[in-house]
Amino acid sequence: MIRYMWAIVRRDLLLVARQPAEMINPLVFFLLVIALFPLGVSPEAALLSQTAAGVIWVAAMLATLLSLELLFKLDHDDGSLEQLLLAPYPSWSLVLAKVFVHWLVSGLPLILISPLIATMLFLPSHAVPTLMLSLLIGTPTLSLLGAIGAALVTGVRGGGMLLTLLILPLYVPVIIFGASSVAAAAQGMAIGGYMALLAAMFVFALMITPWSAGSALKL
Amino acid sequence: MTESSWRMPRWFHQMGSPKWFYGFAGILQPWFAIAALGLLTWGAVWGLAFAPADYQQGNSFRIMYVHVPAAILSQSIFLGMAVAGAVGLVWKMKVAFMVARSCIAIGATFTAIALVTGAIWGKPTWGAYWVWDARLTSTLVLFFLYAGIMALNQAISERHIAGKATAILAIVGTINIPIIKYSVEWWNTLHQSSSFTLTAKPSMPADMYLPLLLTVLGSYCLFALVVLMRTRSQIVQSQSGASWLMQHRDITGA
Amino acid sequence: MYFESLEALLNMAGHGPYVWSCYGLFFALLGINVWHAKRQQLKALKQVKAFVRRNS
Amino acid sequence: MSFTPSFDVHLLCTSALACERDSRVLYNDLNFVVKPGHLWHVKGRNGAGKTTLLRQLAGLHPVDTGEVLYSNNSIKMIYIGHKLGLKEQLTADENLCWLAGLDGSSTQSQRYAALEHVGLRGYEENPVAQLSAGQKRRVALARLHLCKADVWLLDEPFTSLDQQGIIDEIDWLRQHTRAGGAVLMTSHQDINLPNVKILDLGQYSPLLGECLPDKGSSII
Repeated sequence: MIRYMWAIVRRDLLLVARQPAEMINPLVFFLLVIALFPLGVSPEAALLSQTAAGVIWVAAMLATLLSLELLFKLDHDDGSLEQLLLAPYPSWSLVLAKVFVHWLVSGLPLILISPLIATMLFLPSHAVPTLMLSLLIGTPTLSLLGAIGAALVTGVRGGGMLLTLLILPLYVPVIIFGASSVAAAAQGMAIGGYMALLAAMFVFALMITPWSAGSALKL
Repeated sequence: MTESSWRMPRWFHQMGSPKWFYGFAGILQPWFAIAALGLLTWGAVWGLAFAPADYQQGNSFRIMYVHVPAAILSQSIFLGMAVAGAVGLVWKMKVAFMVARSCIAIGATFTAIALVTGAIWGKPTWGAYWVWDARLTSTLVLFFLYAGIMALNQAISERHIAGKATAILAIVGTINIPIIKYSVEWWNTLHQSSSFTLTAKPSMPADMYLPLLLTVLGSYCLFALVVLMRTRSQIVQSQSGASWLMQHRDITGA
Repeated sequence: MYFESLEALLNMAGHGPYVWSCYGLFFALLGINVWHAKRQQLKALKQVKAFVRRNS
Repeated sequence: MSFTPSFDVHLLCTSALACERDSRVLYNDLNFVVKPGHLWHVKGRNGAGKTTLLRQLAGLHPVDTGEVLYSNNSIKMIYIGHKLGLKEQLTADENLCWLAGLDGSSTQSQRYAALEHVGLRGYEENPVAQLSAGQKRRVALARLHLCKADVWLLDEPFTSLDQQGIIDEIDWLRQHTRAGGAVLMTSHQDINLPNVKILDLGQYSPLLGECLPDKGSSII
């Protein structure tokens, strides 16, 4: 089974290498949303630093959502999803492999670029490690929960909007704890509890996603 | 899910037979209709005209008799939908999927009622229609969950697949609801905006809570009525051509 | 009766509009649901009846 | 071949298999046995459920009524459907590599040999997007030679192949069944092989108005 998952991971990474836009687009989108925010609200440092945590988290969530739509859709359209499902391994291993690549391609770059974003939004520098840590625990959760929606809308026309509707409500807890942890760190408060909750949600998503997305793919 | 050899009582499998369900639901339907109409009218009249006013909120608290049932039902229907969906997935029971799908519209309606009446109630109580109160916020999220399921159902044209998709989403949603509620409540205490919750009452005289009991029970009956009606029409649609249905008196008109 | 007059019942010491609109909404939306379910039922039965007529 | 050709056992069989789509029964009470050496040609008009039958046998379409029984769990099948399952951005060789890698492994020389077998020598490193429709079909069919399987499930395998391609493919079918493999395929074209068996889905489509027995009532 490990070899099966590895075959999927390797194939998807090869595809990203052939088409790097898949990786760059969500990143550019993330930057754009961040850049538009001060233009729409105000460039004042005091206001921005106060709202930075929430803005970064919401933008990260939107960027993840944007790329989730194609998670299974491309494979479904060219028939390779059928071939993946035909292999004699449980469908949850397929889901895990796909989600891992998705996070590697869309989540990880966001984390790496987040210090830059934090500076642009005047987030206090002592909160930056917390921001990165919360994103590190939180973005895999976003990818996992999103995979459920992506699997459900795979064969459906116009799935993008639908995916957003299905998944955003499930993202509420992650957003709340993710953004609050950064805000707390900015105020110099302890963040241990937040990280524990985020980690708990990650474990929880890891438990429900493989089953539900796997069975949704087989509909 | 593939192995469904668990032993279940006979009635359980009977429920799964469209023919049996159709007949049984047909018997229950008028009783639920009468009960719903009676209980809701009784409760509403009592609550509107006879129950004493609240010493703190005055007459606006009468909104409770429609807001609280709607709020309770919005959550129980979601749970019911998930249970029906799980039964459908485990025992491959088509009727269970139909029941799950029948829950969507009525559940979304109750959620919308809870939201709007909550907002209207907020105006005389908090002085604003919308406050980011924990309960209102989590009800809003619940409404979004319903909206998602509804949209997904409309997007999938094949009935079988739509039923299973509804089931999976309802189960995932139900597991998530407590987490969402907890996180929203926690978030609310962090950004304390209102310390005064609408319906938290330490003790109520019988005159005040009995109407509430009536409207809650009436709402459950109405929910049951609508689900039975919708499930029956789905059975008719899926079984069109089955000999039992062709000979049924609903069709022959006898 | 808690209220002394019909006017008092309608007005509810100024809270009337809020209370009555909530009750109105409650019954209207639920009524629509029942009505729609009934219509769906009749429509399904009508389709099957047409099917029976076609094939008999 | 990965199996020993013994002609008295079945590879898979169906028992009272049925398929329903949007409350319309496509076929009902379908019973047939696939033994080594069989070549089943599934026939039926458009919309008779030919594709769905192959998908049910492959395990891609849920079986709600009836059963598909496999002789054992290790029976290997290859399903090639309307959608070929090839990634346009990857080369022919890379596509075969990941497809074979899902359940086993392959060396480059094996893949090159398979591609040569289907007449694509020299196209190994071309992205599939650059190939013609017939060549893409050939890349997909190369899997039949690369991954040894007991049962081939082929949905319209002659689509967009040229005259020679069809002749070649019929020859592969012959060799595969002679070696003890089995083939189930749909095609609107007749196959001129002596061992072809016809499965006409039209015979299994129910009378008008017939309904599937429901799970719930059948258990009692």
